[in-house]
Amino acid sequence: MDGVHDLAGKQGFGRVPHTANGPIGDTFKYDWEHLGYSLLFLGVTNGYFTLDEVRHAVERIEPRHYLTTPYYERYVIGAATLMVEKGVLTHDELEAMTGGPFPLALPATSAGRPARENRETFEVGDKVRVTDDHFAGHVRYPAFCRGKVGTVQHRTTQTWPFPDSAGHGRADGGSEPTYHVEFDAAELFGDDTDAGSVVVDLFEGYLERVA
Amino acid sequence: MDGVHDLAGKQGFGRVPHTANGPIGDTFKYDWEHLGYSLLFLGVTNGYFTLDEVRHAVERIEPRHYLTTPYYERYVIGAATLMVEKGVLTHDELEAMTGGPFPLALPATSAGRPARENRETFEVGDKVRVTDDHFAGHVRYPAFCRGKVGTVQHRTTQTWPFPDSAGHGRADGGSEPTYHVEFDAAELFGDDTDAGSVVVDLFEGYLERVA
Amino acid sequence: MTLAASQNRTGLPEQAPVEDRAWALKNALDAKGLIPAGFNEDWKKTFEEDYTPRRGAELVARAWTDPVFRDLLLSDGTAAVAQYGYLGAQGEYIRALEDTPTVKNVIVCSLCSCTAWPILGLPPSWYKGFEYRARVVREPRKVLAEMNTELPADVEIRVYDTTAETRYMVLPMRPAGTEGWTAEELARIVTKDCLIGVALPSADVVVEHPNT
Amino acid sequence: MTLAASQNRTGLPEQAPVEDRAWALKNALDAKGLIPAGFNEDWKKTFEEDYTPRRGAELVARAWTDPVFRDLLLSDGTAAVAQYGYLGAQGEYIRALEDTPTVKNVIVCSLCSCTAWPILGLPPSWYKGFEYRARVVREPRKVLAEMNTELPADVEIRVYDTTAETRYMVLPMRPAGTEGWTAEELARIVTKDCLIGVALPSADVVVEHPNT
Repeated sequence: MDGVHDLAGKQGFGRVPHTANGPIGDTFKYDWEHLGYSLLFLGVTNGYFTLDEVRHAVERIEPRHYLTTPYYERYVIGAATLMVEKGVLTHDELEAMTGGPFPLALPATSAGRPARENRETFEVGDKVRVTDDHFAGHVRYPAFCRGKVGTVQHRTTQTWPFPDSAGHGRADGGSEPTYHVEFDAAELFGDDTDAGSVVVDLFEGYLERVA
Repeated sequence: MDGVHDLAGKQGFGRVPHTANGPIGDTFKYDWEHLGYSLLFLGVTNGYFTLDEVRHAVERIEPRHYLTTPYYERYVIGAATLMVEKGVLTHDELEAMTGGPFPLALPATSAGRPARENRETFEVGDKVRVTDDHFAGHVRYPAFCRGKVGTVQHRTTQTWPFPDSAGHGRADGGSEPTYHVEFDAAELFGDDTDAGSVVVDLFEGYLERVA
Repeated sequence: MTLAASQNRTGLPEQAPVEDRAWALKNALDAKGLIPAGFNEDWKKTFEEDYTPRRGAELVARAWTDPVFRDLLLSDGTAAVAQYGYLGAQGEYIRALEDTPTVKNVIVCSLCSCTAWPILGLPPSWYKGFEYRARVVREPRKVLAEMNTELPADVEIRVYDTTAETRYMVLPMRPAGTEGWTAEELARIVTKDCLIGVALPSADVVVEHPNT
Repeated sequence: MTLAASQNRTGLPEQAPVEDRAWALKNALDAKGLIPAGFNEDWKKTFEEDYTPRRGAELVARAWTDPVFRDLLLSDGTAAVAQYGYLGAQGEYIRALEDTPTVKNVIVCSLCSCTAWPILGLPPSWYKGFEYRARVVREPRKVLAEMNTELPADVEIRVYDTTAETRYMVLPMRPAGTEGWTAEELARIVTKDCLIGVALPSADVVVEHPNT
């Protein structure tokens, strides 16, 4: 989905609030923060949902809600959304236990999709294009590389479930290697960039060969 | 600039809060709301800035601030930002008169640009491509049509200042007609759309001929 | 436990209430003698009283009943609107978009909120809202259906994104059941939403409020 | 006049305080007997105590002092990290990125916050922040300069966007002034920011806190 979470290349943000090697404090600032992670791992361990589904649930938080919600809180909302969607808890139970409103992410607007047919295997040095793909479900490529041409730098020796399927709890996505594809920054952002290149880690199903 | 204001095609938003022909109430809901418009016209009438600069100032409101600020308030912030940037008022004067903080839009990160050289004139029926353009300043095309091919439906009989110049208070932008360019929705969004076509009103400087 | 729509939010600046800020901006300019007498009040009156969709409705009704005017409205919207003296700020170059049995036109301004103010009135909140701006370009059929405007599958939707200085109005199809109506009667069923393109005129839907 | 970072905001839902919501989620699951004893506490301990950038620093120092290990780290990061037993959740497939006199590597996760947790520690707030995620892919030189890391103009910046399951670590260049140092001494100048790529190791900057 083309959601507001896909922030790369967006302009208008101010300075990064950090100085190199400046203090960052403890891992968790508040006592509840670890729950954002430990409860999503509970869901994965108990087999309620996949980590890809968690990513998708967080992306489905209403755009303004997403952008004004601190990081760990987004994962609490994502985990809660999936616990309710999977029937582990009801929203009423959750709000009763909270003693107040507990708004969840918005419902998915896509059922996901299976693995792409007719994928190709690429080698280091191959030129590849990211498919000119538009899909309302979960994907794991940033929009800035859609339709762009880059060069394969690395093919992983392991494979992982295809996110567009796994992110919707589907089992028909199979498993794919990913490719570290290097794009000239100019291919992505013309002359409005000071990067040399950007390397994106892309599932095989997102790529096609450039002759 | 690729700002969060460029919302078209973004997914994850909920229902439009309106039913066809449902009540919308009065033009202004609060007594101050007309100031969002009437004060920006004051700035234009008094020659402090152009309407394009107002648009750019509103786009420069920090992304989270922009997305959580009601409509007329964004124009109050935009007008105030320009009044300060142009030296009509100081930020201190404004906050003293307010009796509290009055955050403005973030500073521009671009000085704008002159009119594009080597523009062409197009006729109705011509195929045109929106330039694969990346620019940190004010532009007036939505990113969804960047690099896309469409057909000219209409060329305006009037011309207007080039926004990429006028939006930065520059006088070297000249004046151009605009073209109503029709894009097949599939050209823009693949099969993830239920539109037939989308027509965008594009300055000549954003277009190039497709052979 | 406190409850608020807005607590625990990050990235948002502290600011005084908007009414304090808005009036302070006006008063600071006033204190320097920069605002001509009545300037803001005149604009307010123009927005509230002059710029209304009743004007657009009048143009549509005329086009429905006068083929010569209809041709002019479609070929040179600006000239047609000028005949009525209805050109003005944010409505200086007009193009009317003709609905047909197979094409439905819908208007949006995805980048901000541009609208043909003088003939449609100022845009309503929902039109300026992020849901409409984000979604209608990509899934207009679904958006219109959610607003109770269901279009037949064989009607193609053409979305006009108002990204420059042209200002659009939709010329909808005259609905059944209005045979023999006068232009004045017809104008009463052309709503602001019909002029934007998200509603279809109906003999049964009559405008009650000047802003609709 | 009231002042708040958050007043007069639109589009945000009402919600109970986050600590109430977070604990309610845990307690509701607990009430159904769905949480094994110590499950959350064990993760918390892992995050706070086991996953630290001191591990990544140890790998870098070893690579600086052991050419064979360096080759392994660069050719098969996963195998190199496995030798230390440092693979783990969100760090199961590792690639080390070699800085050179003309290439500086920088890591980001623009879509969420993916990071090689077991060897870099959990990502800091700024890394997960929207400013970094939005900007570093497009203007890394400016972003690094704003963070006080100025790079020579002839050094090209290569940004790695962590969009799948590979987890990266930067192998920076060993700085001048560290000749003859032991691996233990070297590890003390490799900070979390060096491993992310936004800082350069320096003989003068020694780590004080286990999370940096």
